[in-house]
Amino acid sequence: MILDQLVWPLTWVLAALVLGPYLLAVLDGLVARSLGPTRGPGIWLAPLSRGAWWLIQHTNVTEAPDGRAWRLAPALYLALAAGGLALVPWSRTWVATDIATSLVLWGSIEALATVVIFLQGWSANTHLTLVGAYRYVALGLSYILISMFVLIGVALPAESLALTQVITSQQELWNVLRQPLGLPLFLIVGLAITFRGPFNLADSTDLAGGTSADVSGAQRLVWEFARSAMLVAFSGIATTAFLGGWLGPWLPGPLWVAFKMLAVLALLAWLGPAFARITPERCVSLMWVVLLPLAFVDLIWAGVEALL
Amino acid sequence: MAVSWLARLAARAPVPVFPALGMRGEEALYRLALSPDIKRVDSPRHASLLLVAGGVPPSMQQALRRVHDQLPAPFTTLWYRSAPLVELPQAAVTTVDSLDALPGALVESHGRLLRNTVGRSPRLLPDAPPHPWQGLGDDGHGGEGMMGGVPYGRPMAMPPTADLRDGLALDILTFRLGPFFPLWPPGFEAEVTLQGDIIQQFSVRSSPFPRALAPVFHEARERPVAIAVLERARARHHLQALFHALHLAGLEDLARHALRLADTCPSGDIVLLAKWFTAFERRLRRRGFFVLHLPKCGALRKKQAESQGGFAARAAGIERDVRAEDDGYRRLAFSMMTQQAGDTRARWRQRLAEIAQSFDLAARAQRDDMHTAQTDAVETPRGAWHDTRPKDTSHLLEDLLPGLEWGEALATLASLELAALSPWPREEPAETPEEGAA
Amino acid sequence: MELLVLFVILILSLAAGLLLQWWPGRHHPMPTYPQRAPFLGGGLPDTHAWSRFHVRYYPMALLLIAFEMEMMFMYPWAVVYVAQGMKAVMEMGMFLAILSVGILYGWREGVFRWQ
Amino acid sequence: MNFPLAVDIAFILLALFAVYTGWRVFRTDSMVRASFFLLLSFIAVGAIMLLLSAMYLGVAMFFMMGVEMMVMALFMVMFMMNPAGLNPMMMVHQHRLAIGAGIASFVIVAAMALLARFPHRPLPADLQAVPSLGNELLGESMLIFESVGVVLLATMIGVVVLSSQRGRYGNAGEGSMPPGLEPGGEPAGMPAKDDEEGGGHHHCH
Repeated sequence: MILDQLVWPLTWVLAALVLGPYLLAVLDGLVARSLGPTRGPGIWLAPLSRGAWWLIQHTNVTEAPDGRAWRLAPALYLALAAGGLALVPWSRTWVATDIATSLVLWGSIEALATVVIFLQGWSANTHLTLVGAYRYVALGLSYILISMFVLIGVALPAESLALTQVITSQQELWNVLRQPLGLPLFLIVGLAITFRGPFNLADSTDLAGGTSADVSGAQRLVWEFARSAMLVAFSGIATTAFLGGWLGPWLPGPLWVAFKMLAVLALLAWLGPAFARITPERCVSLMWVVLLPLAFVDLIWAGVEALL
Repeated sequence: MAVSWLARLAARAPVPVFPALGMRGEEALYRLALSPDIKRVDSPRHASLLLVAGGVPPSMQQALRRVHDQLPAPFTTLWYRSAPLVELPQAAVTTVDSLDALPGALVESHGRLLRNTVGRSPRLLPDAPPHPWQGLGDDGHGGEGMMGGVPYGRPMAMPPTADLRDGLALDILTFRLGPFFPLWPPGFEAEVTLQGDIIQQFSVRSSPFPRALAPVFHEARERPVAIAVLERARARHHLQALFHALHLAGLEDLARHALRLADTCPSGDIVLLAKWFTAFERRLRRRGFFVLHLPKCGALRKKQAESQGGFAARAAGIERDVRAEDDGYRRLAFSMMTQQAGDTRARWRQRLAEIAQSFDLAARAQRDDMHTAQTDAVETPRGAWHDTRPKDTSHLLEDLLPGLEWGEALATLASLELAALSPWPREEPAETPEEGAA
Repeated sequence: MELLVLFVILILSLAAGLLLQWWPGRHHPMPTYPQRAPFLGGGLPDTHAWSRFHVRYYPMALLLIAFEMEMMFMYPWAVVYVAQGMKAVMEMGMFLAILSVGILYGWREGVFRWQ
Repeated sequence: MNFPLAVDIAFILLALFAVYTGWRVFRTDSMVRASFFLLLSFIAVGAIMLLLSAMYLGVAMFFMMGVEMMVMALFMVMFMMNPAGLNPMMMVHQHRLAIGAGIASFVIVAAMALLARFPHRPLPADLQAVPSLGNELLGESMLIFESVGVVLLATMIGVVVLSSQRGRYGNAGEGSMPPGLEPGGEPAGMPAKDDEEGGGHHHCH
């Protein structure tokens, strides 16, 4: 029983935690290649060689950092990503953490991610990282509401807050079609929680790397790894909430989940670098004034659809 | 054994290079940006190579030492057309004088650095905190009371008298940024006071290095030159500036694209270039460079715009362009374009429109082999060059940037060209020497 | 059991994250003070970066707290929505309308701009 | 939950962790650390709630406290002296009173927990906590629920009125200039006007 309920779920969640970010890095490499020439050691080896270099480089220390919080922040971000991955159902029975409120638990992971990203920038006690940290909080506090609305939208037809129920409610029609606004809005949340592309307010170029500006070596490795892992966890939740999770013909459920997650990751890897970084002020306005009302509309749509 | 295996793997990654640009170091930067083996980074913490490109004046050598010491071990240095700091050991120094050899030299240094331990750059500055603090104060922290003293070697931030925006007097952060801050013009150093992420005060401590133009602009002051060559050089200049703005906006692939266009400018087929540029501009718009990234602030006042001249003045609605008075251009039916707003976004709209106009003029001038008529003045990308070259105008920032958010301020800075013009032309690569030597 | 699995996963990944940071650098010497100074492109700061940081979006943060408090009611509501039918629609419609007024008001007063 | 012993151990550990982090809130010098220690304490309490099968309340605790402690940290840093604790300082005032009040309230609450007779009503095995909470919101507690909506609206408006410097007509300070020290002179107590208008940089928003 221990094997069944503890060791086996642990194995596959941790495997996804390791493999997922690697595949995302490969996808990022493919996108970069499609946008311009890249050389180096080839698509499959490039993430590993980058990681190896980070392991060799010494970790930086600043003058008077909050040392423990600074080292904890990347590890906590990784732990949050792992927690998110544990919620993803791979099939009706393959669920590491199948609790009645897993949908809300994912929401709280999003909220705590903001805290952790802030902590990373704050703890270094340097100027550029500090600005990056505060800037990210503006984004983190804005996208959380959109995420809540969109996820409540998928809970309506499921009549439950458990992600497994959300999937079974999509037997007839996936939520991506049933609630057409939901997935696009949720993808924006995904870019925001991992501060990629247009929402890269934390580690942006105008701050010479933002919260990472004074971070080097192994700490940077864990940070970037956690950032990718968080996107993998996000893609798992997006798959569950909108793409019908394990549902699909011919293939076994877990394979479907993996394919759909890869598709979401590929879409996000392509969307990320496609847009210019938004200014923080415009970002907050966009989130509250444009996207939040759209999330309202999505919820109303979902409500009407669920009653019909 | 395990370590060497790791090192061999790491040596295959793109080389992370932090460029510290001295005088006339930009060309090295542009070359790096286009090289697929190199990864240019904005923070020395992310680099294993310090590339010093161009001459560093003695007054900035201390700052260079500070940047040098901020690279985490292991790292080494490479000097492109620059004299290495004397205290560096020979093993940690590679000098390169040829642009074409630069990427290869960087890759080689990186590989050597990871393979063996010799050649690692040592620390140059003494290992001492900025102020003595240990053992001072009540708790040995270097502090006195809540806010006093120099805990951990630095004083604490203190509130100013008043806030510019909403009257809340919270702490300000004052620091000097530059001259090797990669998102600023090379050589530019300023004292910045931030409150939150809003700039409260901005004072220039050292102006950016003078910017060298293509030789054709200097020739145009002496004798009539082919309009096609002049306009190609102008477009190239603006495209290289666009590279910086796009890097700032996080659009790396478009930034490289702008550089590639710039490299094709001197000799490429002009009709094709114009077509590529139109497509490029459309992509810029579609990918949110204007709508998402460029702020609608940083507007120059009338007087400032006049003193700045060039595209910045035209973006502010001032119709002034030496080309309009030139008979050569008149025969090409040159028409001046202006924008009204005069802010950062308008400036980029203006510059992009001027690039397109340059391609158009160059295409027609090339067909009819037109030359400029007047030699007493030339419109450079930086502004009109009558009797004197356009001067450094970085002091404008002291008025322009306070009140702006950090990212908006940097975007505004990138939309302006403030450096003086260098009295010497840029050394051109081998493709176009015949116009220069004729 | 589910919670135990979640707990073990959290602990393991946290430990892995910490170990991966500590292990490669366990023999590295402490960096020198010049290296530890904040990166400012060769410039130096006057003070520590830690300060009473003027958060320019503070009204938005306060607005969010009020809003989020309301949102927490919506999760249980969502579960019984289909079962309760029109009653749930009406109630939540009212609730959301009240909230939208708050946001509209905040927007009109420029809360989402940098102060 | 079929490991009563394991649940008991987890409960004790989490309770100790909650108390320890709660104590650290007052022992640390950094406002950010204090906020996030409090967050950890709340997370431990939320985890205890999960152990007690209050699935929604526990998770909601993580969620709410995550956001709220973040905002609290922002404001603590904004308004406290020495926010990062670079100089050592004392986070508590009125020690004796605080210690007395702390001990007294702990004793009272502990006594209540130990001595009060809680009603013994075993829950039906098939009770689903979240739907019953939802039904409650749409049933008897509907009036409370709706009035909470109005109260929160009042909160939101109050927040905006009190904290937003800029109104819909521009800066709140505008139009309310104090009179000048001499007739026609500079308004008293106001900063020089040119940093308000210089360069037109305020027109961008």
